[in-house]
Amino acid sequence: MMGFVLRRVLQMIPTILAVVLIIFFIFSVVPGSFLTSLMAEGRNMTNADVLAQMNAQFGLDDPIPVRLWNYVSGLLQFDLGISYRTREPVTSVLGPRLWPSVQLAIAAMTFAAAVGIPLGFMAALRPGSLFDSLTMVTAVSGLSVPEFWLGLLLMYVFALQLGWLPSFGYQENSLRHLVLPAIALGVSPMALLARTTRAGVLDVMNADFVRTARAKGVSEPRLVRAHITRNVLVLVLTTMGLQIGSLMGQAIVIEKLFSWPGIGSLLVDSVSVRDIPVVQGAVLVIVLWFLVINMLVDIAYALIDPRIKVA
Amino acid sequence: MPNPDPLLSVRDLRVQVGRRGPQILHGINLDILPGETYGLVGESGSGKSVTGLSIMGLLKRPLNVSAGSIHYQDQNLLKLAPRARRRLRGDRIAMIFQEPMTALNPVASIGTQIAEMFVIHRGLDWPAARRRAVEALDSVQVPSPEERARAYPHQLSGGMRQRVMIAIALACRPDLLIADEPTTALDVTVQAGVLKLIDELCRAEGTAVLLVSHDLGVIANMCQRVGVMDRGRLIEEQDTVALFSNPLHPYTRGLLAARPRLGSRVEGGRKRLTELEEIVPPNARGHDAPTLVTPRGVRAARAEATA
Amino acid sequence: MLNRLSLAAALTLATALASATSALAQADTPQPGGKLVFVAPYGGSITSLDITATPHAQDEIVAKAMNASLYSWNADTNQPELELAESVEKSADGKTYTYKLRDATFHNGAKLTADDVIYSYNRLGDPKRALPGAEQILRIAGAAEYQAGTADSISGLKKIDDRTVEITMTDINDPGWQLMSNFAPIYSKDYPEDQLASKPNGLGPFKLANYVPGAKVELEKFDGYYEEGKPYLDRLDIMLMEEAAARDVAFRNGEIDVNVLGPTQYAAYRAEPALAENLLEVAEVYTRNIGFNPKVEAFKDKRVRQAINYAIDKDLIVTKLLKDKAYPAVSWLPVSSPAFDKDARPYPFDPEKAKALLAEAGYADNLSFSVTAQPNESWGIPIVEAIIPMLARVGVTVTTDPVDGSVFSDKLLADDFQAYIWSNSSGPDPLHYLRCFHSKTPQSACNYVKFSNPEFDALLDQAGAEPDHDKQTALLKQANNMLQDEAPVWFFNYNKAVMGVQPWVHGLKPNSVELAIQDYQDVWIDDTAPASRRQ
Amino acid sequence: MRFNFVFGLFLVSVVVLAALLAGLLAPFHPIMDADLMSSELPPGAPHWMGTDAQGRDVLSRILYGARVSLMVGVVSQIINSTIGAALGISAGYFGGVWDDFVNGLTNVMLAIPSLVFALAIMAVLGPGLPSLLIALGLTNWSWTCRIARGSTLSLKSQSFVLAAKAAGFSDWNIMRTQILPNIVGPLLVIGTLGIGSAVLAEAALSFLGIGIRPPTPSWGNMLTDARELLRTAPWAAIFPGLAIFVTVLGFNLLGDGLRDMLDPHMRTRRE
Repeated sequence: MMGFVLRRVLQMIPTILAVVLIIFFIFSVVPGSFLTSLMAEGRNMTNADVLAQMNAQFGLDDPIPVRLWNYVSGLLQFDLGISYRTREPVTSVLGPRLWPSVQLAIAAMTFAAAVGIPLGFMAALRPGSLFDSLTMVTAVSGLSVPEFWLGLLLMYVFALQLGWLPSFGYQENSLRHLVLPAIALGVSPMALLARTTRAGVLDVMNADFVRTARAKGVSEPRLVRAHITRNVLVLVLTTMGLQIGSLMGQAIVIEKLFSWPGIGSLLVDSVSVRDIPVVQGAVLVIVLWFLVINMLVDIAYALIDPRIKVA
Repeated sequence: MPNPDPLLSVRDLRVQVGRRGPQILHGINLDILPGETYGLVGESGSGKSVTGLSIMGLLKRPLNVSAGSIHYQDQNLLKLAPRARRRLRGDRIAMIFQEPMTALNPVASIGTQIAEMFVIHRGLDWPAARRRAVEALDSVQVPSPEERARAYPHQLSGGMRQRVMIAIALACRPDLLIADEPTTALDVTVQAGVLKLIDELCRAEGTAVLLVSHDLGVIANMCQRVGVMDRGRLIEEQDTVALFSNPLHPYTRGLLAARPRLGSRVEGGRKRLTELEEIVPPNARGHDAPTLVTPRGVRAARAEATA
Repeated sequence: MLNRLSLAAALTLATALASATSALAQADTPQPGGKLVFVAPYGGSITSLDITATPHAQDEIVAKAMNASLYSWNADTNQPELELAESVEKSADGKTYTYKLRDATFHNGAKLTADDVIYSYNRLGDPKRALPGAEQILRIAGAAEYQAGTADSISGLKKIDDRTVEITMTDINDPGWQLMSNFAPIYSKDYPEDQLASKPNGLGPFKLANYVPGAKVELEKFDGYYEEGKPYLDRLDIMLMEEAAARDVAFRNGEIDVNVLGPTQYAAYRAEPALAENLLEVAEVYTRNIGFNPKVEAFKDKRVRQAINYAIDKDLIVTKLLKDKAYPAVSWLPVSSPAFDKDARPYPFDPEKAKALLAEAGYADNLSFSVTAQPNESWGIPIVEAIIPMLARVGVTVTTDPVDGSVFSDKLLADDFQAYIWSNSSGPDPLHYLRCFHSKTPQSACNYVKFSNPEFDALLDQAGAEPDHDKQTALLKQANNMLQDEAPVWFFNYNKAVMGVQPWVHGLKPNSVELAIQDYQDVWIDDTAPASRRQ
Repeated sequence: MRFNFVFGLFLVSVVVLAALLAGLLAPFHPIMDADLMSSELPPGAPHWMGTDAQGRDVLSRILYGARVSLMVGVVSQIINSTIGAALGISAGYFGGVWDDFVNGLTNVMLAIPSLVFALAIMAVLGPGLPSLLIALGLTNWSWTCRIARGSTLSLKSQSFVLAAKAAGFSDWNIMRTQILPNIVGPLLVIGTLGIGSAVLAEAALSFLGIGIRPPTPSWGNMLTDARELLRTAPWAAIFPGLAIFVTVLGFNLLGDGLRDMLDPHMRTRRE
């Protein structure tokens, strides 16, 4: 197992390096700079001398290869640089954003799994029924709604009309604040999971070993519980892994809408003020999250499916 | 009817696709006596497997039994509550299938899958059931059964898996075993062993066997009586010896004539008898010599058939 | 005529509202205790807890609670006034000021001394630190030399004794205009600089309790605050909420106590009696405008610039699109400016005249230009969308060039634009903000339209050297009117800032510099506040 | 489940017709017929879906917006499919270093969420239709590539390909005439589903302020601009929202239906 993890971690390095390069080059040709973003409000007249000093301080007037070299060599020592905007190390800018993001991703996935998997299951157990059709139409619909639109509607209904939940924000140790953004973010993976689960269950239900189990006299509940679930889980796990892995990046819009202090909203804010070190750092976190989750999924595979070995 | 007291008696069994669809079985009548081995033979699509599945109550939608009765002892299986019928399944009437590669749950250990039988039908707790599972593995002549009980299906060969299937099917000493093409998917070299095992175990326990096969050689070796099916009808039923020596129905005659022989080209009815590519030794019968088929002969026959 | 009426009405309304609100604030005696949930609406995060590291209004909203500057802005009198000093003496030449500092304490317990003032201003001006707030102290004598690296410190700052400091300016204008800036707060000289961003230490009424980056800043009452009996509140939470639709829900839901409103919400709140009662409105000192780059040949012609001013029905845009959350602009200086000419009339909507002027200038139907714009609803893309059909009717083709903030300024600084729409500070100090049109002001500073007119320059220079306040104001008024006639920009509107306030909140002021920046020490909540605010 | 295909096709046809016939059907000009005096009018004659804050006819803007949305969806998906198929087929066919490279690149593309990537590209190119096409077209090909590669690998060793090789066909010819036609089905399915996601991505990027250049009507912009009107002029927000929903739903159903038709395994599964 350790060997597997080590190998996977080593395999991540070229991917990460490629991501760093891609983002670096994109943002080295991006128009606008941190300095020009400072005056975008039109409130302050900016003194040219002050601008020049800031330019020099951030190394913005170095040539691109020098900046790249500085960045990569810093990265090798786990130094992500200094944020132009806050003038703090990027790690301490990213740090506080990590947990809210992880929380939101996990909550959204929990919602998606808790609703999507049972729905998919129930639909598959009565294929062709009204329930099945309704579930699948709902699922396709869930994949077809713009998410900020959905978030806004949730806000209006559950926060304003019904007053059940707070409409925005992040509170340490509060699950109530998590509910609406998690649902808004979770609807599309939920729909995907419902579909995958349904297809998976139908697939497994047709498998020979299910017929064997029936021939053994296994009861339907036990059949679903002991024979189908685990086999479906193997199929569903891939979808779940990919979804939760990309949720951190997909959360941008929802984080903005719900004023959620995650990596996604940090990324958008940093892009708009051209705080490149933070943009780099945030993308790196999002990518790492994806890679690590996928590694964990592979490990989980091995635990669930004896056919797969990770050693 | 040769015996007044059959173990299982099927009357006018009709199976249909959906409610209005075509009929698959057109009124099958069939009796299986306690302890006997009854062979059901026919081409693929003739309805032999459907007959077996109907008895088990494992027809898959949209197939359904539209008429008839299946009596096991005194009860009509078709009128039984699902729960009661499930209790019989595996316990009194068991079944093994053609595909040992896929018939076992890939993510559960062999031991667990056998032990499950004791848990659901005998009410044993899991540790006890697992011990019984090891014994069952031993009885189907799986070497080092304790180790194998912990293994997963993908770690076993096809023949081993079919032995595991047999262990599962016979775990509760059923009265009837329905064996649907139990050796078709197996390597020829292990077919004999598996058939021999079924035969020995069932004879020892007095279990009746409904052997479904397209392989006349297997039928000839294993069964006392044979029924021939064609397009959803049971067209002939005779003692094995009688059938092979004096087939009554023209279809049966064609079937027997179509047997490929060593060195000869397959002729007549080839188009429909595609599955028949093995050799029935003339007058072969009895249980001590399950088959005389040699691997080389089969390969030759196969080569011919595909040529 | 219509324009004049609506302007007059707007003015009356603003005054009435301002007085109504202050009357409301005095209606009851302030009660101590409780929590206010304020909102910072200009972004999903703040830049830093150290205000000297940032130039953004969003950060100012938070910093105002924690810091104090030498001067502060009096929202009632519309003048800078002394804050950290008890008294000041001005020298005969009007350039040197001697401040007697008040007895004030930093959050860490240190006492305010003259050294802190000198340290803070030197730190701001330090070229090695490159702080955006440096701009605020550039009028102190010697600051320019220090910036340029030819001096070790700012020579115009002198300690007399622990509580007395002397500041020399380069000109005779009131130093309060700059030194009141929230971006130039007084920090403690002994406080470690690397902690300013995480554990700020100021002189303000509230100290930091908890900061969740990207979500909120929680503050608590600072017991050692120098004003007796203040602040009234025990706690102050500032939510960082950018999305207006989300703020609306949160405000209606009682989750936040104030909501800075955009035009849409303003109209909606006015239509609901319960909400309409509690709106705080003020004419802010921002001028929204479309600047014409003389790089475009046509824009060199004054007639073309005037024609555009005639061709756009700005009253209609202000009423319909901005829902009256703005005052149609006359010239550059806003209505609340002391140099605003109350007799001046805005360009009337007169498409015929516009056509005539364009034809005269040779651009009857062959003028087209693109407007570089940010997405802002009050001074961005939507406004350009609205003028497109209006200008099409006089034969002018307009396209949009949508950009985000940093590209916007980048294009302006690089002179890479044909026209831009923007909202610029135009007050409170009229001289300072009219200087943006002085030919010596570089394009990169704020003369984005490269305006150059010797007469205008002369007027401004004269005003800058005029020690008499009234005379100076008269000169500035003249300059402002000249600017209107020259029309270097399309004068669109002056912002009306509006804040929805929960009925239990008192003591908020109509701050014309920036409504969202409040003197938190004067704010209090009454008994009708929900339990979550009163625990 | 043929219903999926038929209903999906119906919805998509409606949208395509709306886009094609926008010039005939739209009662008003989507940009120039803006009268602030008649802003935020509720639905009714002559504005059947009401007017927006600028006084423009919502119906006309939705009809013209269909052009933009379809253009964004279809063109970006064509770019994606082309890149994905070219890389996937060549990687599967040639194998070796090229395959490793393509695989690595695909992994990188999968690891950066496409919205993040699109955001970065839009930041460089600025808002506007061409940038949007590029941003969405360059960031969503990894699945196409994976599937093309997998199919090519299994097709490569099949007799007809080997025969073509033996007959001396060039690699390019074999990929074009032997492999591509055999994987067009799955690519079509992914492409169709991808059109739906691209339409949604346009809305998301508009929300973040980097979509189509106003005043060109696009559903994402309409929805974003009207989100604050949800209370006072809901029609300005609801109709574009519905337009997006119906279109994406149509393409999703069409994609599902196509998959069911092209993949007999899936069809029996859904009996």
